[in-house]
Amino acid sequence: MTKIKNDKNIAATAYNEAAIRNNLAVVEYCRTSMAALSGCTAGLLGLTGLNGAGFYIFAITGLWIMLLLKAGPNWKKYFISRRSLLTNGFFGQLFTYILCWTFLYGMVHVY
Amino acid sequence: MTSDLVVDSQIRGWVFLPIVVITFLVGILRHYISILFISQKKAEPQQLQDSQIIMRSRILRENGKYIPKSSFSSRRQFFNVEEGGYLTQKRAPVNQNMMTDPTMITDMLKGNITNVLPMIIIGGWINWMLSGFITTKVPFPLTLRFKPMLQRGIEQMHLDASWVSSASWYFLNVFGLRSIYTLVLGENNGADQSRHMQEQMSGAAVAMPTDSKVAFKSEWEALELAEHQWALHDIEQLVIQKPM
Amino acid sequence: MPATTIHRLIVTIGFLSLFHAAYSAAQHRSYLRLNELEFTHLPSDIIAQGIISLFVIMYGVMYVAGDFRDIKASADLENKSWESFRNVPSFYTFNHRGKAFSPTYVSITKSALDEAE
Amino acid sequence: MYDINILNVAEACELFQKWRENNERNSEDVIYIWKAVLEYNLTKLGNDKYSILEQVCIAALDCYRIDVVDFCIKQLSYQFPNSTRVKKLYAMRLEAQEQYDDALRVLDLIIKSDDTNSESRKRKIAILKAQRKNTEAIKELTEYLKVFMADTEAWQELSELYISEQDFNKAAFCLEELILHNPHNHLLHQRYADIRYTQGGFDNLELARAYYCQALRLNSNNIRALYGLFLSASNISVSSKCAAQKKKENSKIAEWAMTEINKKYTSVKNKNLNIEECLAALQIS
Repeated sequence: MTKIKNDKNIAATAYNEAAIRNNLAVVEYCRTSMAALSGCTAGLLGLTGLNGAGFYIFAITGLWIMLLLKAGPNWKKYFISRRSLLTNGFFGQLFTYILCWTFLYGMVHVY
Repeated sequence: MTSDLVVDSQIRGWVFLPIVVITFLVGILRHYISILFISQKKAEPQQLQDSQIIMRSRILRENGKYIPKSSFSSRRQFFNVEEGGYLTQKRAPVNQNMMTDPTMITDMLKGNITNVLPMIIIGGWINWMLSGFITTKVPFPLTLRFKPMLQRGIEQMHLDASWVSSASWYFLNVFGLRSIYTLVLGENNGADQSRHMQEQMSGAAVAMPTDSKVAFKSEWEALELAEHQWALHDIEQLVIQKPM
Repeated sequence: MPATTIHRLIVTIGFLSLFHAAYSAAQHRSYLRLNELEFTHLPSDIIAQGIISLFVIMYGVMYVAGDFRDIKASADLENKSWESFRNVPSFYTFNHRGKAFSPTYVSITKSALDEAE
Repeated sequence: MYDINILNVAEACELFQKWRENNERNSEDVIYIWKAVLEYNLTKLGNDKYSILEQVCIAALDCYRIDVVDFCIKQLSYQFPNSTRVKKLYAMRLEAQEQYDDALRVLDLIIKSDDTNSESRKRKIAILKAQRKNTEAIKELTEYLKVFMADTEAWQELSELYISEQDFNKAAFCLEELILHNPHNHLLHQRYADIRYTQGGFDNLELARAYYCQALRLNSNNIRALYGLFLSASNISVSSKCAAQKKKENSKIAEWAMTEINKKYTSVKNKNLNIEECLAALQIS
C-alpha cells in the first residue's frame, strides 16, 4: 500500500521544467516591473517612511491578485503554490523599489 | 521635511537626472559591446565528454527508477567497473593553469574591458564633473551610520543622514539599475556583470571548470550508493483502478 | 491570450498618464513653494491618477510579459504523435522518392533516356 | 489551426515557429507558405528572419527545390559569412544533389576547424544513412555517442537504425537511455514497450505490459498503448509459463483494455467497427 502511495507522489510531482521556468520568468518580469512602477508611483505621491513600505506591500499584493486573476480559477495548472507566488522575491525587488521611489521623490518633491 | 533645506532646481536638470540617464545608457552600451566582444568558447572534446558523462550518470541516478532493474545495473556497471569504466578511468592530470593558457588571458582582458573599464572611466568622470552636489533625499529616515555611504563627497557634520550626494547617487544607480536592465534587455544580458560571471560558471555543454577527477570521484560514490527501486512495480493495478 | 498591440497601447497610455501625474505633482509643489504654503498632501485627483495609471500599466505589462505555460509534464506531449516526435532534423536524409515531384528535379535516368532517343 | 491558404506574415511566422519547436517536418507546407506569403516580405520578419530562412532552406532541400535553397543560403551567407551553420547548409545542398564526396569534404573542413561541432558530425552520419550504409552509420553513431552522451536526438536515431537492422535488444537500450533523459514522455514508454513486445518471450511481454501501462498513465489517450496493453496482457494470460493466479489478473487487464478501447471508439461514433474482429486480426500466433 505504501508503494502505491509513493507512486502517486511521483506522479504528482511530474512537472515540466521548461514550463516552470517560463512561468517563473513571466512572474519575475511582472514583479520587477511592478517594483519599478510602484516605486515611481510612491515617489510621485510623496510617500515617506512607513507609508512607502506599506505602499510596497500593497503593490505586491495587488500584483499577486492580478496574477491570480490572469491565471484564472485553475491556477494549479500554472503554479505549484499560490503562496510562494506572493512571498518569493519579496525582498529581491525591494532595492529596485527604493531606487525608483527615491528617484521620483527627488524629481517631484525635493526640488 | 524638506523645508529645512531648499535645493536649487538647476541641480535636478544638470546633475540628478544626467547621472541616472548616463548610468542607464552606459549599461545599455555595455550590453551591446559585450555582444560584439563575445567569443565562442571552444571546449576541448575531452572536457565535453567529461561533462556529458557526469550529466548522464546523474540522470541515471535520478531517473533510474523508470527503467528495469537489469538495465539499471548494467549501466551502473558500465560507469563504475574497476577496469575501464567511464567514471574510474585513469586520466592524465589536467594542468589547466590560468596563466599558461593564452585564451584565458584574452578572455579575462575582454571581460575587464567591458566591465571594469567603463566603471572606472564613467565613475571617475562623474566624480570629477558632478561631485559635491546634494542631489536628493531618500524618503525615509536613516541613522547616522549611513552617512558615509550616502554622502560621499560632502563632509557636513550637521546634515541629516537622508540626504544623498551626487557620487553616492551614482553608485546607487549602478547597483540598482540591474533589474531594470533585465526588464529592458531580457535575461542574461551583458550589462549586468554579476550575472555575466554566473553564466560562465554554469551552462550545460560548457566545459567544466574544475578538475574532472574530483567530480568523477564523487559521482562514482553517489552512483555506487544509488538504489534501484522500479517505479513501475504495481503500475497495472494503478492504471486499472484509476477511472479514466 | 497573446500580447497584442492593444496591450502595448495600454502600457503606453498608462505611462503617459503616470508621467502627467508626476508633472502635475511637481507643478503643485512649485506652486506651494512660490506661495509659501506648507505641503500637507497632494490633491486627491493626482493621487487617484497616479494609482490608477499604475494599475493600468501593470495590466498591460502582465500581458506583454507573456503567457503562462502548463506545468504538468504531460501537457504539451499529450497531443504529440510519435511521428513528429521521432522526426529528428539533424538526421534528415534527402534522397527519398519525394524529390521526384519537384519541378526542378531532373532524374538522371530520364535525361539519359532523352539523350538516347 | 490556421488555414494555410490565408495567412498573413505574423501568423505564418508563428506557425513556422511552432513547427520549428515541435520538429515537425511539413516540408511541402513550409515551401508553400514561403512562396505564398513570406518570400516577398523578408524585411518584415524581424528577428526571426534567419531562423526562418534556415527552416525554409532545409524544407526546400527536402522537396528538392534547389532554387529556393540557393536563395536562402545566399541570404544567410551574406549575413553570416563565416558561420559553420551556413557551411553545413551548403554541405546539405551537396548531399541533396547526391554529391556525397563533396559534402563530406565540406563537413570535414568544418570539423577540422571546430572539434566539437556536433551538428556536422551528425550530418556525416546522415550521409551514411542516405547511402544506405546502415551498419557503418551505426558504427559512426556509437563513436559519436561515446563523446556526446547526452545527445537525445542521436540516441533516438540510433534506436531507429537498430530497429531497421532488427537488433531489438540494442534498440531497447537506446530507448532506455531516452527514457532516462525524458521520463515523462508517454511516447517513449510506449515505444519501449513496442520493442519489448516485438522481441517476444514471457519476460519481455511482462515488461511491455508494464510500460504500456506507464504510457497510459502519462497520457490516457494513447490508443496505441491501449492496444498494446491488450495484446501483451492477453498473450501473457495464454502463456504456458504463467501461473493460474497471474492468468486471471492478466485476462482482467486485457478485458479492461478492451472495454477502454471500445469506449474510445464509441465516443468517436464509428458504429460499424467490430473491435473484437480488429483485435483478432492484430493477434500474433
